[in-house]
Amino acid sequence: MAEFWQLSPNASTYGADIDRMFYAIVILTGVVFVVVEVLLLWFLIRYRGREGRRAVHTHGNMRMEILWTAATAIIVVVIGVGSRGLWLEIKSPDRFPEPGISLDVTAKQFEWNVTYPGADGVLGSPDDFTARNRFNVPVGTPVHVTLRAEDVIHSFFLPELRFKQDVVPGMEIPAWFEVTTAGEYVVGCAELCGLGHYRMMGTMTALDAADWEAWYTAESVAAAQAAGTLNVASVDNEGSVR
Amino acid sequence: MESVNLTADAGHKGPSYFLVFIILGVLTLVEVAVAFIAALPDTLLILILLGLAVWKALLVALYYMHLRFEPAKLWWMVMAPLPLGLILVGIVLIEGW
Amino acid sequence: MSNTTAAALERPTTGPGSGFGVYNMKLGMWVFLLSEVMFFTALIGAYIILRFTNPGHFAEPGVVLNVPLTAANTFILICSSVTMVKAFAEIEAGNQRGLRMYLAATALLGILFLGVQAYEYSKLVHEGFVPAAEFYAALGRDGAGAVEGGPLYGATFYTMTGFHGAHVTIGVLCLLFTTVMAFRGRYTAANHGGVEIMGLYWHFVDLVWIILFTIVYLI
Amino acid sequence: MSVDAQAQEAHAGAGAGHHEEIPWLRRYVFSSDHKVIGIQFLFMSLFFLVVGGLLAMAMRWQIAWPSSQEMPLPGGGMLPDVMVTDGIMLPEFYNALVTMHGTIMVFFAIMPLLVAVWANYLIPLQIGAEDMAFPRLNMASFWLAAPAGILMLASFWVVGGAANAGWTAYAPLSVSEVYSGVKLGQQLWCLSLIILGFSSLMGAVNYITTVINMRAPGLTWFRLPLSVWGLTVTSVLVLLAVPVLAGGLIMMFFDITIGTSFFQPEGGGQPLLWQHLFWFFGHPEVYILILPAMGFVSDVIANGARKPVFGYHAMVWAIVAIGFIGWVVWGHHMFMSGMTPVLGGFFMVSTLIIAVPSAIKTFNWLGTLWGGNIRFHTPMLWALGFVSLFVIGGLSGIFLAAAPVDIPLHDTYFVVAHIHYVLVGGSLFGIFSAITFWFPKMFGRMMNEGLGKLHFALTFIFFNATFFPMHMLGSGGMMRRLYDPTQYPHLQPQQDTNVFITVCALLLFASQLILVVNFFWSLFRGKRAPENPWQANSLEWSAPSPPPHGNWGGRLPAVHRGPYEYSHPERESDYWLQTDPTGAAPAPAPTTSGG
Ligand code: HEA
Ligand code: HEA
Ligand code: CUA
Ligand SMILES: [Cu+2]
Repeated sequence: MAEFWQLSPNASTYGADIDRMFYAIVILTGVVFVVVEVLLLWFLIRYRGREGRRAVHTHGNMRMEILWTAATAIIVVVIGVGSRGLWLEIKSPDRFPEPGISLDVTAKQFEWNVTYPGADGVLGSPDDFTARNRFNVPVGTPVHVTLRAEDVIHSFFLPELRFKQDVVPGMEIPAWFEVTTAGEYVVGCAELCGLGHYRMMGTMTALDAADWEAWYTAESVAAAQAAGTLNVASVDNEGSVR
Repeated sequence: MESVNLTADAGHKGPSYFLVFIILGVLTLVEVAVAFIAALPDTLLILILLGLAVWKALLVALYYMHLRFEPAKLWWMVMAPLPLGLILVGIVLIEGW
Repeated sequence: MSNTTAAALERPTTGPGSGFGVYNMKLGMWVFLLSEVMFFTALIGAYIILRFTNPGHFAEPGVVLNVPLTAANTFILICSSVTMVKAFAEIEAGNQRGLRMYLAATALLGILFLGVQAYEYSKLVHEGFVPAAEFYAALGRDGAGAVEGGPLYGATFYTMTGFHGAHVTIGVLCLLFTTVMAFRGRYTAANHGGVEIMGLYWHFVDLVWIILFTIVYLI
Repeated sequence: MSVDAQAQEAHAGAGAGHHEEIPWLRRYVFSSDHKVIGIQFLFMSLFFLVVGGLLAMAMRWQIAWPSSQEMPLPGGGMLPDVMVTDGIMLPEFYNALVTMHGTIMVFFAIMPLLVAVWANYLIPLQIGAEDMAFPRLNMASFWLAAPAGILMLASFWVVGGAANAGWTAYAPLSVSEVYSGVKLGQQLWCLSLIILGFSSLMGAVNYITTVINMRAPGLTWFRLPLSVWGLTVTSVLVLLAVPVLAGGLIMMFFDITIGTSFFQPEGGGQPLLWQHLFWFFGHPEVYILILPAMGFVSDVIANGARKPVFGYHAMVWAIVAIGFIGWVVWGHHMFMSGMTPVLGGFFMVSTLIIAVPSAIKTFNWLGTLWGGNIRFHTPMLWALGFVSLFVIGGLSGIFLAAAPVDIPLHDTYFVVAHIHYVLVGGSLFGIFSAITFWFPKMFGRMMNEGLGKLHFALTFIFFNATFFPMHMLGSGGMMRRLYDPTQYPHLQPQQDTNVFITVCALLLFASQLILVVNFFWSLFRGKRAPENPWQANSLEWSAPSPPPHGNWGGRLPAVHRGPYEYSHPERESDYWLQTDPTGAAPAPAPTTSGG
């Protein structure tokens, strides 16, 4: 229980903003919480019943009531205004940053399939290649994902990246994240999707630029060879397929 | 249990039941005619048809269900859920856009 | 409590603490109808949304559904509404014969409406207009079959009109009961709450149909 | 007056003076007396509370010791192989447990415990009516609820087992046997809830009509106890929300049964449509589950503090406001669902606004305590527990309402913590407060105070020990509905917390035995209760304990003032019955405005 009201270490760009918002709310609600509980306890002790005492007969106090209503309203507006912009920045497709790479993520009972555009940089072409449950992404550049489901609703959940998005059959949902630190991250499924929901697990490895380049080139070449679309010239000239 | 004089609204003003009936019938004809004959843009057509339907529904509620002659409190109570329906359909429609 | 005088249970009908000035049964019926509004909102709302997002599943008005027939049926229901309200007006004036006649007419018109709807359903099913793709094969309608539209069309159509039909059926049963009661002389000029709440329900069912007719058949 | 109205009056009046004439069956089983129906609902829903609790214990066992041979589920051997094989619980059975725990607790335990029990029992007594407006409809309401419950329980034993798609039954998992392995179970789930919905609707129609039309002479709207206000607004929510769920359930039933595709993408349907319909009902539903409790707690706190409720009018308007705003916030359950982000922004703001009327309630409770002369009887303890815990649950709701913060928290144990703080710490504590407060009126006997306080103390401690750590699990990334958390590497370090929670949950459940003992012992052996044991003001305390059939002996009580005139300076005694014709001129504020 070491992590008292604490999120796991963050590894994405907007994750830091989310965490800041989280702790801001921890503080705001923490203050409200302490005020309420302390007043409660204090009144209980101070006004505990005793023989011969009489309660104050009052029906209320308009001034006080307006005060605490207004105070709550202000806190709430602060939280609302603070969150709204961040929310749209994260989720609204027209505000997504330019992608470094775009991936397809397809969920099905009970696995995650991640498709890379391959040598031609275009998804949906024969030289695409797919990784199941274990996949890599680059650090330091926005990764766009298009989420699809083949059967039921799943939810693509990367706790350390503060990323979560339901994956709904019949819909294509765009989303993005940018990893800040190289390392291995858990991929979970956060929506009940059947008996294997609890083991619909994956691992995402974020590679820094050099490792990523090496890995991605190798995989793309292999995939292109398999698909028979390899254009040797392009590899030789640029030293990279991308 | 309070006794309410049911005959109170017997002599109410307004169109007779028969007149309302005629209007309803005519409006139905107009609806069908508008839907098939008029070459109107889709949105306008839908709006007109919905308007006619609401008109008919209001006639039934106000005269046949006597809402016009009921106490104001009842009237308000009956209107209460209508915004809810609009909210539900409206928001989900925005979503499907 | 049987030895109580009525006065002891009397509540004020006006002024502070009084109710809405509407007797219990009638108020209760109105309250119930509000929940019915929400029920049909859910069904109609689902239809609007599904149609909006899947236009390909639906057909232009008149292509699949028989509009003239249904317009006639709508007219039948409107007639039943006027007979119903006439029944109420007759008993308000204390006219037992009028009450009985109009109630019976209303019930008959209701049955007629159901008959036409049953006929419409059976024709549509024969043409292959069914609520689920599962039935297509059985009806010899695979893929691009006889009727236009996809399974959502049938599903929403039968759900909405079917639940309306169920309401009419219940209404007809209650009407028959009310008619029997009328023949037994249960209602008087001063005492006819039963007829009034029957009317409220019946008109409501009519009202729902008016909306459904426009939204399902004409748009 | 209409014939029906007369018939009813005759019915309500019949036989009150001579009980013996009502045959046993009509008196205790097919009774149309609102008090008997309330008590029938009480026993039914307490039974389901125990069932729901047992399901929770089985779940907790699995979470703490997942599929463990050393710690097999106690009694698991008695269950058929499709649930527990060789002492190991199957994942699909775990999912069924979660689903049925949520469903049973929400629909068959808490909802009837709050609404059906107390609306039936209290409304006529607190508004000074001889019975409900429609006593027979009331009876039908109970006799629909009971079979609905049986149907729901029966679904455990059908082919494929009980529904296992969560209490939210997200399509297409719920509508597809291929994906969930369940067909009949889900159909029964739909049917059972549709039937229960009918029962709730009948109740709601009845309660609303009764409150509007059958208040005793002099009882204006603003002289009503807050319990009645809470129950009335709740009834309106039931009336307008339940039919929407019913519509959704019917479509779901068709999808499962005849292969329509309302919610199935293969046929053009929309999974999100179900979520919209469910949550359009679902969020008002959660306020259905708290507003009555807020009412009871207000009554009890005023009584315990011997003070008028602070800001009575504001309290009333806050209830109305919560009930009203509750209709436009449902999308906060769908922030991650793929719904348009713009709508997410709208729902976030509307959700946060609900904190304002909630603040009014919370601070007015504190204001009521201020300057009081507080008596710590058991109902008062539960009410105070309610205030302190509801605040925690409400504040954790603020985290979830802030959409960006909901990203890491959605569908984790943070949400589980939130719902149990509001539903157990809130609703259930409110229910316990109501049970201990009105038990003497219901059964004519006092409950044991010592046992009551012990029960409160243990429940309070173990409740917090069970559910508070769930916040940390959730912010640490532990998903909901997880059969075996140890599968995930990032959750393994948290497993000790899970074991701790389970132990506390078991102790929490065990503590409830005290209530069972106290309840049944007091039922038969408790001290005889006087008419007004808590020296309270509202109308029910002017009737005998327990009140006779017809409640008022054929004469409606006349009401002279509001229900909270405690410690009035011009009076010697510190309470003042609403029916008491003696004394000073009508007290100020709450009684002046008419209704
Ligand atoms: C009794 C039931 C109940 C109640 C009363 C509430 C009350 C609230 N709930 Fe909760 N909620 C549930 C039951 C309830 N909820 C359930 C069952 C679920 C999960 C469903 C599922 O998925 O299975 C859920 C889920 C849920 C979610 C979705 C989480 C997710 O799935 O990601 C959200 C998000 O916004 C939310 C928010 C709120 C808010 C803002 C309130 C507010 O009404 C709270 C207001 C109260 C306060 C704020 C405290 C008192 C106020 C003060 C002391 C004043 C000062 C306060 C401030 C300045 C902030 N709830
Ligand atoms: C509505 C009320 C309610 C109540 C009271 C409870 C009570 C409890 N709940 Fe639950 N819970 C939900 C509603 C409720 N819950 C919902 C809606 C969900 C979501 C479901 C879903 O995801 O689909 C959920 C989910 C849920 C989970 C998450 C499961 C998962 O996601 O995998 C867990 C895990 O620990 C849990 C545990 C518990 C525990 C330990 C209790 C304990 O408090 C239980 C203790 C037992 C009792 C309090 C009853 C004792 C009996 C009496 C007191 C009666 C006395 C009798 C007489 C006098 C005759 N619940
Ligand atoms: Cu996929 Cu849960
Ligand atoms: Cu909610």
